[in-house]
Amino acid sequence: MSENSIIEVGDLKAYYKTRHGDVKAVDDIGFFVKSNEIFGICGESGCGKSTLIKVLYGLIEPPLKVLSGHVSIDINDKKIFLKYNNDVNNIKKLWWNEMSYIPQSSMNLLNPTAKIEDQFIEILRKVDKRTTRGEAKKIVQKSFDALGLPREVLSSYPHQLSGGMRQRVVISMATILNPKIVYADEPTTALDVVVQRGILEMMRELQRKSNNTFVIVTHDMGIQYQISDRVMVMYAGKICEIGKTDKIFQTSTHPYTKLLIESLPRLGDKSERRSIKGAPPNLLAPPKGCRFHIRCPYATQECIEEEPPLVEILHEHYVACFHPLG
Amino acid sequence: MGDTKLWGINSLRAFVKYLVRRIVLYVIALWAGLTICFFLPRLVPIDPVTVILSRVTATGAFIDPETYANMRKTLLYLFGLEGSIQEQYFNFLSKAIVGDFGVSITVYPSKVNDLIAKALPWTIGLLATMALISWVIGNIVGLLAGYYKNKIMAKAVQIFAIAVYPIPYYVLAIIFVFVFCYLLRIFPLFGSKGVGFKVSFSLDFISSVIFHSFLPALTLFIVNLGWWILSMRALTINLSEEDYVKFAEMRGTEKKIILNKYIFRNALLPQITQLTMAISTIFSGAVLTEFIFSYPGLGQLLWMAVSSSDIYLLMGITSLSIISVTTSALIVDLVYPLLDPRVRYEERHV
Amino acid sequence: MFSPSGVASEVMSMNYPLLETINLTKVFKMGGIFKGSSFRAVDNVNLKMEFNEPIILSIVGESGCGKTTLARLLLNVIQPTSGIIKFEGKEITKMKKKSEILEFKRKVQPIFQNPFESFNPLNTVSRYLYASALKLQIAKDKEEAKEIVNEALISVGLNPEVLDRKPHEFSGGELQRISIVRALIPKPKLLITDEPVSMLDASIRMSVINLFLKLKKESNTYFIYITHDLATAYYISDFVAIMFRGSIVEYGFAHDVLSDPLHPYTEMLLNSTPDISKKWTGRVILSGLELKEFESLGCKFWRRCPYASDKCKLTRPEMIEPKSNRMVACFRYQ
Amino acid sequence: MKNMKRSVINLRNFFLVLKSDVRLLIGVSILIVFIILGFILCHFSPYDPKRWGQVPRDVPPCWSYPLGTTSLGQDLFWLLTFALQNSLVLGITVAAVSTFTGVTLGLLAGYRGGYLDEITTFLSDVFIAIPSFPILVMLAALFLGRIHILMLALVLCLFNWPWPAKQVRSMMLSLRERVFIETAIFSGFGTIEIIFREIIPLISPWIFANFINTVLVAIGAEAGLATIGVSSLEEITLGTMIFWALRYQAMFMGHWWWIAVPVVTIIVLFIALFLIYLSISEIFSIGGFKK
Repeated sequence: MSENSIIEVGDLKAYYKTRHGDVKAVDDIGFFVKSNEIFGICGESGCGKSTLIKVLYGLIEPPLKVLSGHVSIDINDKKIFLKYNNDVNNIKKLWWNEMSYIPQSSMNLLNPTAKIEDQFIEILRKVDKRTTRGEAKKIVQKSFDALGLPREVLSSYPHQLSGGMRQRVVISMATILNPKIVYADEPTTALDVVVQRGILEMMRELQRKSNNTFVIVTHDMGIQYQISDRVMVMYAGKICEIGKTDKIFQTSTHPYTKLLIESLPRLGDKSERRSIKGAPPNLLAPPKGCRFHIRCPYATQECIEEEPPLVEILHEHYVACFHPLG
Repeated sequence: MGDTKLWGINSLRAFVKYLVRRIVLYVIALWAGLTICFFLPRLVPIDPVTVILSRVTATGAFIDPETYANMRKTLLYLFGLEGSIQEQYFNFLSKAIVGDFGVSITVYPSKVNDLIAKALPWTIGLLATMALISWVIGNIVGLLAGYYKNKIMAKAVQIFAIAVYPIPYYVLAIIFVFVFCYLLRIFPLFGSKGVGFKVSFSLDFISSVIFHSFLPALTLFIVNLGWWILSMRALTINLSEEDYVKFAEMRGTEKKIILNKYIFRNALLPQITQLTMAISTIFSGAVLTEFIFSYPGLGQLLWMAVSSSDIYLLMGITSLSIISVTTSALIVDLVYPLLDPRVRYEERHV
Repeated sequence: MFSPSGVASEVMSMNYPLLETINLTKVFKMGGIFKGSSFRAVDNVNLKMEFNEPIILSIVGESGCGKTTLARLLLNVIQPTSGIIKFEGKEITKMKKKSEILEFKRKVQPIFQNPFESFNPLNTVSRYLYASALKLQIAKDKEEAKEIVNEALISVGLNPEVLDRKPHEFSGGELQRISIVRALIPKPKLLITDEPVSMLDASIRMSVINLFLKLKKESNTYFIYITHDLATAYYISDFVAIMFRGSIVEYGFAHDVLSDPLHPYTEMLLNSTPDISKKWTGRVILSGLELKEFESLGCKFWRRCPYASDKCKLTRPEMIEPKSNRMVACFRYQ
Repeated sequence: MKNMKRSVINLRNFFLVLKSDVRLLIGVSILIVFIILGFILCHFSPYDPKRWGQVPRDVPPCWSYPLGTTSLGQDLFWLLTFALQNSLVLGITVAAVSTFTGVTLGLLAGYRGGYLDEITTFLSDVFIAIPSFPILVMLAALFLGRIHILMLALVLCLFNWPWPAKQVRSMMLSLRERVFIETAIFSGFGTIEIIFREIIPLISPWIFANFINTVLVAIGAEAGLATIGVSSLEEITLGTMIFWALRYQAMFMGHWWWIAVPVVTIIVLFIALFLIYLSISEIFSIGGFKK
C-alpha cells in the first residue's frame, strides 16, 4: 500500500441482515485513501458505496452488520488500528474532532428551533466545555468569512435559509474543528446545478487550504470528474477499478467503467450513446465469478468461474478484471 | 438588502390573517355554543315560573290573585322570560357576555353567578394545577420512554400508559373511592373542606384542602398522565428519526443535549397544540371526577342542577363551560405562534 | 401507425400548431400559517410546437423554476391562473364534453419522474395498462386489450408476465418502462415527460432516452422533455427552452442554445454542469436569495448577473429575436 | 412507500398483521368475547334482566350467579350481556354514522374544493371548538333521565363527525396531488372510480382507526352521562349499571361486585378498543391520536 495513506481498509465485509437473507452490500474489499486528496467513490445505486463510507465512519446500526474487516487510520502520525467486530466504539471517539461526515443534502439537517450560531457553539463546546459564547462566535465568524458565507446567517433559524445555504452551513459544521478526514455521502444531490457547483468548489477549497482528506461518495460521474483526485468505481459490492481521475476518464481499463463512461451523454456531442445491457445483480444472491460477467461483452469462461482479484496494473492503478482493456 | 422586508411584511400580514381567523372562529364558536344553550331548554316543555309558583302554593299559604300575578311578573323578569323570543335571546346573550346567568330555581333567589363563583375556584384550582403538572411530568416521562424505547423501564411505562389512558375519569374515580375510602379508609369521601372549616389562610385550612382534594387530583393526574406519556412518546420516536437528530448523533453529540435541545424542544410545540385540543376533555373529566368525590366544585353544582332540574343553573354552568373552554383554547392558540421561531421570525432567505 | 381518428384530426388541424401557450401564468397561494402570500410558479410563458414533423422540445431549468407546474398545466390537471393553452387549436381548459376530454387523453400522455410514485402501490400495474387500452377506447374488448398490452410490453423488451406484479416488485428501470408502455398504448401524438430518467441509474438511463428517439422517428410522436440535465437535453432534443424562476429566458435549436448561449443564465447553467468533457474554470457566485428572485420587478436574474444594469433591476425584459430562430429575454441583445 | 405497501386491508393480510402484532391480537380477542356476550349469549337469558326480583338479592358471585346479583334482584351476568349489547350498539351506531358523514364530507370537500370546502372546514372547526360534554349534560338533564337512546346517539354524532371530516379532507388534499392520481386520470378512470379505487383504499386504515376510537368515545360519553344520572336510565347500558350501583350505595353496603362488574367491563373493553386503535395507527403509521 501507499506510503502516505491515511486510511487503509482490508477484508471488509458488511451485510444487511434481512428476512430474505444477507444483502451483500460490501463484500470483502480492501483499499487505501491517501492523505491530502479528494477520494471519490462512485457506482450505481445499490453498489455498496454508501454502505462503505457509513462503515468507515463507524455508523453501523442494524440491520447493517460488519462481518469482518479492519481499518487503520493514521492521524498525526499516530496509527490507530481497529478491528470492526470489536473496536467499533473506538471509531466514535474520533467523531467530529478527527473525522466528520456530511450526509446527503436534505432540507432538514439543522435543528429547526435553534439559531445557526447556537448549533455551532454546541459543536465547539464538545471539544472544550469552557468555550464562552463570545469566543465561539468569533471562531465561527472567522470561518464563515473565510468561506464567503454572510455573517447574518449565524443569527438566523434554518427555515430562513435556502437549501443551498443550509448545505453550506452543514459543510462548515463538518470542517469547523479541522478534522483530518471528511466523509461526504452524496453531498449535493437534490441541489440545483449552480448551487451544486458552488458547494463542490467550496469543498475543494477547504481541502486545499487545510490539507486534509475528503472522501466523497456520489453516483454522478460528472461530479467525480470535476473534483476528485482519485476515483474508486464499485459494482455490486465489489471494487472494479481505482485510479487517478483523469486516467480513469481517459482510458479506463475495466469494461464496466469503460461502458459506463461511454454511456454518458456529453455537451456538444450528439453521437449515439448506449446503455449497458441488463441490470445490476441482486445482492441477496450475487453471481459467482466476476459480478459483472453477465453484462460484460468481454466475458470468458474464466470470468464466470473465478473472481478476479484487484491488482495494480500500472502505478497506482488497480483493476479487478481478467481482461483489462488497454 | 432593500427588499428583505417584503417577506417580513408578507408573513406578518399572514400572521395577522391567522389571528383574525382564529378570533372569528372563537367568536362564532362561542356564539353557537351559547345559542344552543339558550334554545335547548326552550324546546323542552318545562316552565320554571310555574315550577316555583307551585312550590310556593304547595306550602299551603294563601296568595291573592293580584300578588300571584305580581310574583309571576317578577319571576318572568328574573328569569328573562319577558317579551318575544328574540328579545329574550338578545337579553340572554348580552347578559351572558358579562357573566350574568339569572337566578337559580332550587336555591331561589340565589343568583346563578354567586353559586358558580363559589364553586369555580375549587374547580379551576384543581383542574389547572393537575392539567399542568401531568402535562409537564407526562412530557418528561414520555420523552425518556420514547428515546430509550427498548429499555425495560420504557416498556413498562408504555404498558402503564396504554392501560391507564383509555379509562374514563369517572371510572378511575370510582376505583379510587373504592380502594382508598372504602377498603383502606385513608381518605374522606365528602367535600374538600372538613366540616366547620371556614375559608382562611391558616395552615389547617390548607392542609385540609390538600387532604380532601388529593384523590380527585390523583384521578385527573393519572388519566392525563397516560395521555401525555403516549403522545410524547410517539412524538419522540418520530423525531428521533428526523435527519437533524440523526445528524446530531453522527457528530457524537451528548445524549443529554440531543434529548433536550433536539427532541424535547421540537416536541413541545405539537404538545402545546395537543393541550388546546385536550382542554375540553380535561374539563368534562374534571367535572365528572368532582361529582364522584363530592368535591365542592362545578361538578357538584352541576349534579345539584341536574337532580333538581334547575334549568338556569344548568344554563349558567353550561354557558360558563363553553366560555372558559373556548377562551382557554384561544389563549393557547394565540400564544403558540410566539413560541415557534418559524412564525416569530420573518422569512429571510440568505 | 394507422388510426382513423388520428388521420381526421391531423387533416383538421393542419393550420394550427400542435401545442401553443399564450401568456400562461400560474400563481400559487401559500397555505398554513402563512396563508395569504403567493408566488408565480409559471409566469407569462409562451410556447409553440409546430405541426410539421415530430420534434423533441426540452424545457430545461433548475428545481423550483416551475417546469413541473408547466407540465401539469399542459396536461390540464391544474388550472392556469391566466393565459391560454391550445392543443390542436382547441383551448384545453375549455373542454367540457366527455368525448373531447377522452380525445385529449388519447393524444396527450404523461411520463413522470419517479416510477414508484406513478402507480398506486396497492394495485397491480395491469390495472393501469388495461384501463389505458379499454377506457381510452383503443381496444374494443378485453381480448383486444390484452393483445395490445402484450404487444406494447414486448416492444420495449418486457415479458408480459410482469402484468400481475405490484409496483414495489419492480426495479426502477423496469417500472419506468412500464409507465412508458402505459403512455404509449393510446398511441399519443404528444408525450409530456417530466424528468423521466433522473431517478434511473446511469448505466440504463440511455436505453430510455434512445427509446424516446426511436418513438419520435418510428411513431411520429412529439415530445416535451422536461429536465435539469443539460447533457441529455443536448443529446435528445431538437429545440430547447431555458426556464428560470417561472419564465422562459431563452429558446432555440438545441445545438445553438447549448453551444452558444445568449442569456447569462444559460451561460451560468452550462458552466456549472458537471460535464465529463470539460473541467470547470473560474468560480461561481452563489446567492442565497433564490426565493426573492420570483418577486423581482425587473429581470429575475439581475442579482446574479454579471452584466446587470439599473434597467435590469426595474424593467422586465421581453422575449426578442436577435438572430433567426433564437429567442432571448435579455436587454443585452436589443 | 414502505408503509403504503402494507396498508392493504384484506382478510389474508389482516390475519397476518394480527399474528405479527400482539396488541392487536389481544384487543381483537377481547372484543370478540364481548361481542359474543352481548349479541349471542344475551338471547339465552333465562329471565328479563330489566325486571326486578327475578333472583335473590345481594348474592355475591357464586356458581349459580357467576357475577352475583343486585339489590334489586337482577342477575349481574345476564344484566351485563344486555348492557354490553346496548352500549356496543350505541357506540357502533354513533361511530358508523359520524365516520360515514365525516368521511363523505371530507372527501367531497377535499376533492371539489370551493364553497363546499370552506363551509365544511368552518363548521367542523366550530364544532371542534365547542365543548360537547356540558351541552350533552344539559340536553340529557332536560329529559330528566328519560332521553331516548337514539336521541342521545344523534347528538353524539353531531359532535363526532367534524374530526374525521377535517382529517379526511386534509388527507384528500395531499393525495389529490400525488402523481399516481394523474396516471389514473390519463389511464381513463373517472372521478368516482379514482376516489373509490385509488384514494379510499389508502385512507381506509385511518377510517377504521377513527371508527374504533369513536366507538370508545361514544360508549364513554354515555357512561359518563349515566354516572351523573342523566342518560336514558331505563335502558340497561354499562353506564346505567354504574348509576344504579352508585344510587343503591353498592360500594358502602359491601356489595362490591355490583359496581365492580360494569367498572371492570368498561376498563377491559376500552383498553381492548384502544389497543386495536393504537396498533392499527402504528402499523399504518398514522400520526397522532386523540381522545
